[in-house]
Amino acid sequence: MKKRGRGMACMWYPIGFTVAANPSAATVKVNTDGTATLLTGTVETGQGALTVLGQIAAETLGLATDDVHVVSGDTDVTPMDTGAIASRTTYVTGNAIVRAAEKAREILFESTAPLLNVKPDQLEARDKQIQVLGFPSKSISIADAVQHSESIVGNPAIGSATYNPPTVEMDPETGQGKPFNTYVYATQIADIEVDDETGEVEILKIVAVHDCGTPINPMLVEGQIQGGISMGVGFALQEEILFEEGRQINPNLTNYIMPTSLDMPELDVGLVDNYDPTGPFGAKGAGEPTAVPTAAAIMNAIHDAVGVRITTLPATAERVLGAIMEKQELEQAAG
Amino acid sequence: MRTLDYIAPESAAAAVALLAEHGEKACPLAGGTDLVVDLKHSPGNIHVLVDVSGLEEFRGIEETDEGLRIGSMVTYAEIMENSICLEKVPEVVAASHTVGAVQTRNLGTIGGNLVTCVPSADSAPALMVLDAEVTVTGADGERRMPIEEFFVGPRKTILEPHELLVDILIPKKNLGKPSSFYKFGLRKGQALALVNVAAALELKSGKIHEPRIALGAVAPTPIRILEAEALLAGKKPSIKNIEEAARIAVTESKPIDDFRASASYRRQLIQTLTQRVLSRSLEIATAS
Amino acid sequence: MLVELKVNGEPKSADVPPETTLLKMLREYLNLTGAKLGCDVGDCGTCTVIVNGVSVNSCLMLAARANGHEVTTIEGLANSNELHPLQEKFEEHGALQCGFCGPGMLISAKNLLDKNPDPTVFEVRDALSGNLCRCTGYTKIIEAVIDAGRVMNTEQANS
Amino acid sequence: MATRNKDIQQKTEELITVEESKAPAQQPLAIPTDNPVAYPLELPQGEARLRTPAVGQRARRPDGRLHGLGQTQYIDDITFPHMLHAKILRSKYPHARIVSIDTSEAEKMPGVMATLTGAEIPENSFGPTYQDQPVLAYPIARHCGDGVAAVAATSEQLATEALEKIKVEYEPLPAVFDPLEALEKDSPKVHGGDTNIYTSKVIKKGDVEKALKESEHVFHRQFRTQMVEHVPLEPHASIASWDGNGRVTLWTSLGRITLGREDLSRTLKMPQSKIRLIGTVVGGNFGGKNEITTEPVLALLSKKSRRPVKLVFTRGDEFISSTIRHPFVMDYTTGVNNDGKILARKIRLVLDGGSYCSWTGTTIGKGSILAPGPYDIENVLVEAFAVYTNKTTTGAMRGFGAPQVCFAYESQMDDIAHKLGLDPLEIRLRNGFSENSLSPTSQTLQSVALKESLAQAAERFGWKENQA
Repeated sequence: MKKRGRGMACMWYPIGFTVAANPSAATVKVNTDGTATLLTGTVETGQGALTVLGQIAAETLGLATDDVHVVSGDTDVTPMDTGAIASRTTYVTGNAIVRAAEKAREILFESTAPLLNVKPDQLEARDKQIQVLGFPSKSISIADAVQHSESIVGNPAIGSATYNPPTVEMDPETGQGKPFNTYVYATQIADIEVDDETGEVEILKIVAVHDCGTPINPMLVEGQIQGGISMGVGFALQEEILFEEGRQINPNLTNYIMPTSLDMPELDVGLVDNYDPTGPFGAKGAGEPTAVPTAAAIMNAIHDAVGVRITTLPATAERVLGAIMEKQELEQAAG
Repeated sequence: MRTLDYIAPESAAAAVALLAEHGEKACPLAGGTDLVVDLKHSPGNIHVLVDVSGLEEFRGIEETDEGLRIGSMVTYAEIMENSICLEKVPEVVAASHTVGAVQTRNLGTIGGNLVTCVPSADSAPALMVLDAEVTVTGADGERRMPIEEFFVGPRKTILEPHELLVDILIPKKNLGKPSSFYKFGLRKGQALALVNVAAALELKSGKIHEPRIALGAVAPTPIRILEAEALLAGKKPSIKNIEEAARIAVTESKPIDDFRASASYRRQLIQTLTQRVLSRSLEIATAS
Repeated sequence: MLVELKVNGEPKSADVPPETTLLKMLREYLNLTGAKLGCDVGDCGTCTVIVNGVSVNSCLMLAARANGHEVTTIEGLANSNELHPLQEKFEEHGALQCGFCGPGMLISAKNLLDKNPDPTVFEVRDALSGNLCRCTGYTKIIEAVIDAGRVMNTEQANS
Repeated sequence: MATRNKDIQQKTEELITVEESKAPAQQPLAIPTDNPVAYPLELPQGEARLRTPAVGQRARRPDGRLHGLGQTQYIDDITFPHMLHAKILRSKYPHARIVSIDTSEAEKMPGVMATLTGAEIPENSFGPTYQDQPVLAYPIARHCGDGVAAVAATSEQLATEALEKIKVEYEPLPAVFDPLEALEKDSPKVHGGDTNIYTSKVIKKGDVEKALKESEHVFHRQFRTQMVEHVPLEPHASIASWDGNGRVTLWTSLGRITLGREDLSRTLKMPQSKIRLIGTVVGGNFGGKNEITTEPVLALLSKKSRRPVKLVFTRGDEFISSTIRHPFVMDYTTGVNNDGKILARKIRLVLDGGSYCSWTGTTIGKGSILAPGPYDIENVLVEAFAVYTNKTTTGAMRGFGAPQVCFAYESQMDDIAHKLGLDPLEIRLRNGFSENSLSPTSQTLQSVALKESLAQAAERFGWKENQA
């Protein structure tokens, strides 16, 4: 018979390396037509990082996403970056980009302030214009500003900067310290059915609500969450590399069972409204944490459905049925 | 992949002649979804592929006076889309649907699946409970036999190296016979069967008539559970009977113990799923 | 042996060893690298192409078997003026992340919509179950396929 | 111009003919003779990319268009004239001393252009924390995924056949596979010495033993997790090519090229200025492509053969020789009061580190710090150990230990709620972090949104409405 169950799990997750330095550098160049080029040493590994980094550069310069071209992944061309790891790209590389773009922007402020008869700190870059704070009708287009700065003033709008999250060494005896600069939080809830005669678990739905600070691009954050959950589902129910005397016995996609489209449930994804003042425009990160609470939520739902606690992953149908039968035997023994 | 010769003969007779000529070195190629994988990864002495997938003699689905004939080179996708199959042998369609994924079903053929003869061949149990027969052609002419006799051992059929499977015939009296198929795999998409189970039966005056139970992936070949069928035949359906039949299915099976599942778990599945397909077949029989 | 195909509407041929798979022929002899090699045994679906109207894993099909057939690869979905509705919708939904499963996924989706332009979510899941994706959880892919089906229906109704 | 191109093409073809006569098994070189692919050039990519402010927009990713057109170039889509294909022979045993390697038979095969063994690598070690991993194992192989020798040949098939001709004499050594057995005193030692523990971590706050004694309920359970593979759809791939200035360029699926260049500089003993890494679009990473794998091997094979050399992992290589997720054995003891308030959590983690350290440092760090869960707990003790075993190397994978400990701490939270008759949501809200909570390392936490995520998830799910 099929038994319905629901389970929740929450989690916290840090951004960047544990104490260790993990800097990023960035260079932003604003072109004379008001477009810009961003150089980053990170690599696009599918998350949409380059799109997000372009959005961060654009935002700092008051440009639209499409105005910024992102150049990445060439050690001859692009600056140092610790890389696409540890959910650090939006936060660490993003912070470096904000700082680099601010330097380029500062050049524009300084060059154009005299034209607008204000001081540089009275200016902002917005809607593709350099404009006076509180008086936006007094403005100059970014294209004109760059043109002026480069051709008249002789100061091209280029900025380079680095960022490394500040941490505090952990005490070797007690581990006390500040290993990360910031963390994200999340909750996932699973709605499942367990067939109590075969042990098969069917996931009907997973609700996932994640905090990533400001979502720079909500569509891409959703994609990270949905993908992370599929990894969590595999971790929970199916996936395991098996060994015999140190040799893998299922090193192929026939026998290493990862979720197909038929194995994934409906997903309902939400984002918490949050802002981290230490991140670029309040952003933190979204890559890894999405895969963290899924298995726990599913195990709690199994417990809710059939009253057994799975203590070893993955919760294959065989393992779940074994636990159900063990429980029945204990109950019978207890009379 | 090793060096191969590829020949696409014009007729079944030409294919048989080629196979006879090359002997053990030759192998017929159907959908290739299993064979090409084997050729890539395992050493062997096959060097000539005789492509029989396009041969007219092995194609087509049609209802004849004898029953429903399915050509051996009919793909799973073709079975799933065929209106006669959908109406007359829905559980063969259901079993076809559980094979691999769309791409596999578009290439893979029902005959190829039977000839490869892995214990977990998904279509076999669904065909066996309908008393399907197979026709074989070879250098010595044609012969026909019940499908059970076709399977000899794991990856071994009755076929001589020069022989080919022509078609599968489901007898007329069993078209539309209440039946049920269930495949249990480790996931929903592209699953390999831990257990395949099928049942078919009729109700006559409230008693079970001509019950059939077949299982796949639980023994060296797909098997019928004759003792359980005998137990049910002529009996009124009851939970007790069904449970007993399933118990016999467990005893008659010889499931393996491997990394996919333990033998004892497979036995539990056999018990549960045999009961389920029998109950489901009874429901259909009662409703019709 | 000489294998002649009609690929994306154009006649193509190559002299290939008989053991050459269709995937190898497309990638190495015809320079069509859209279809990918992900597992080489028909599990992952990154090599999916359409042969004579049905989708197949081109890593499991010998090129010789496709001789004389029509083959559609990912390179044949768009034309010089517009994207296929699936390509448009995959892009709009951000359906692909690393993109490696994309060519196969889009071909499987096309194979579905060509036969069933108004699929249910389950039908889409079933149609894509031979295409593994590790990035997306399939969610946005499924949304994009259903959305593209709608566009194709509207286009058909308007034409 | 057209004539010039034609000349070049003809010359290239002549070269190929020469090569083919030497090496009959070579693949015909792909020379584009036509442009069969049609696609639009100037279609816009949607309004969201054009709007300001840029942040918060559901902007389309420009690579999405190329993915959909099949135009994204992954490593395996790139070819160069005269490019060779490499394959790597892997250890026959999970733990063995390599007595000798004889590549001479392989080298005699027509079309085999270079071979390589560990002894030929200038600095045969790498790793992000400890440089304990050889590029090619020599003289000890520590798991079956260890490369032992490599071959570059004119085709993949030929390279694979050449591997079979390499004779390796092994002296099998005792091996250990279970992390708890590896902790035992008399277990075989994967890297010699007197212990398999290669890194450990302690997080200590308050007085756990005292608080556990004072708790009204104490819960204990052991949890275990399994080895998991990243399964990027694109297997690891690289191409290496040298130019006449002695510079080597690597096209690589590596997700961190700056540090990758440092690793290459170290293993090849070459200045970084002579090394260029180009990271193409990576077809899935998830942590598994954050470490060099075959790049130094390809650089050296390319140097020896003076040709570009490509290597794409088979799916099998991907499983056995790339890194995978650490299995954890986790003992959780938690003391709570009748009202569900957690007073103390004592945790012991044993990480199955596989054969080499790789990213275990980060995994044990994050795993330990996160292990108590996102809860206000005054008394915490986490002791974590990573041990070597003769299995696949465990490294970075999405979450660095967090999915493992979350499975344990959240399972136990529900055990506690169940026993005390509390709603799972309620016990989490009662103990969960708030703004300015102190973490297990006594860090003041900011921008904490745990309870907001709990509340919103419960609402979306209908948690309260659907009480059983």
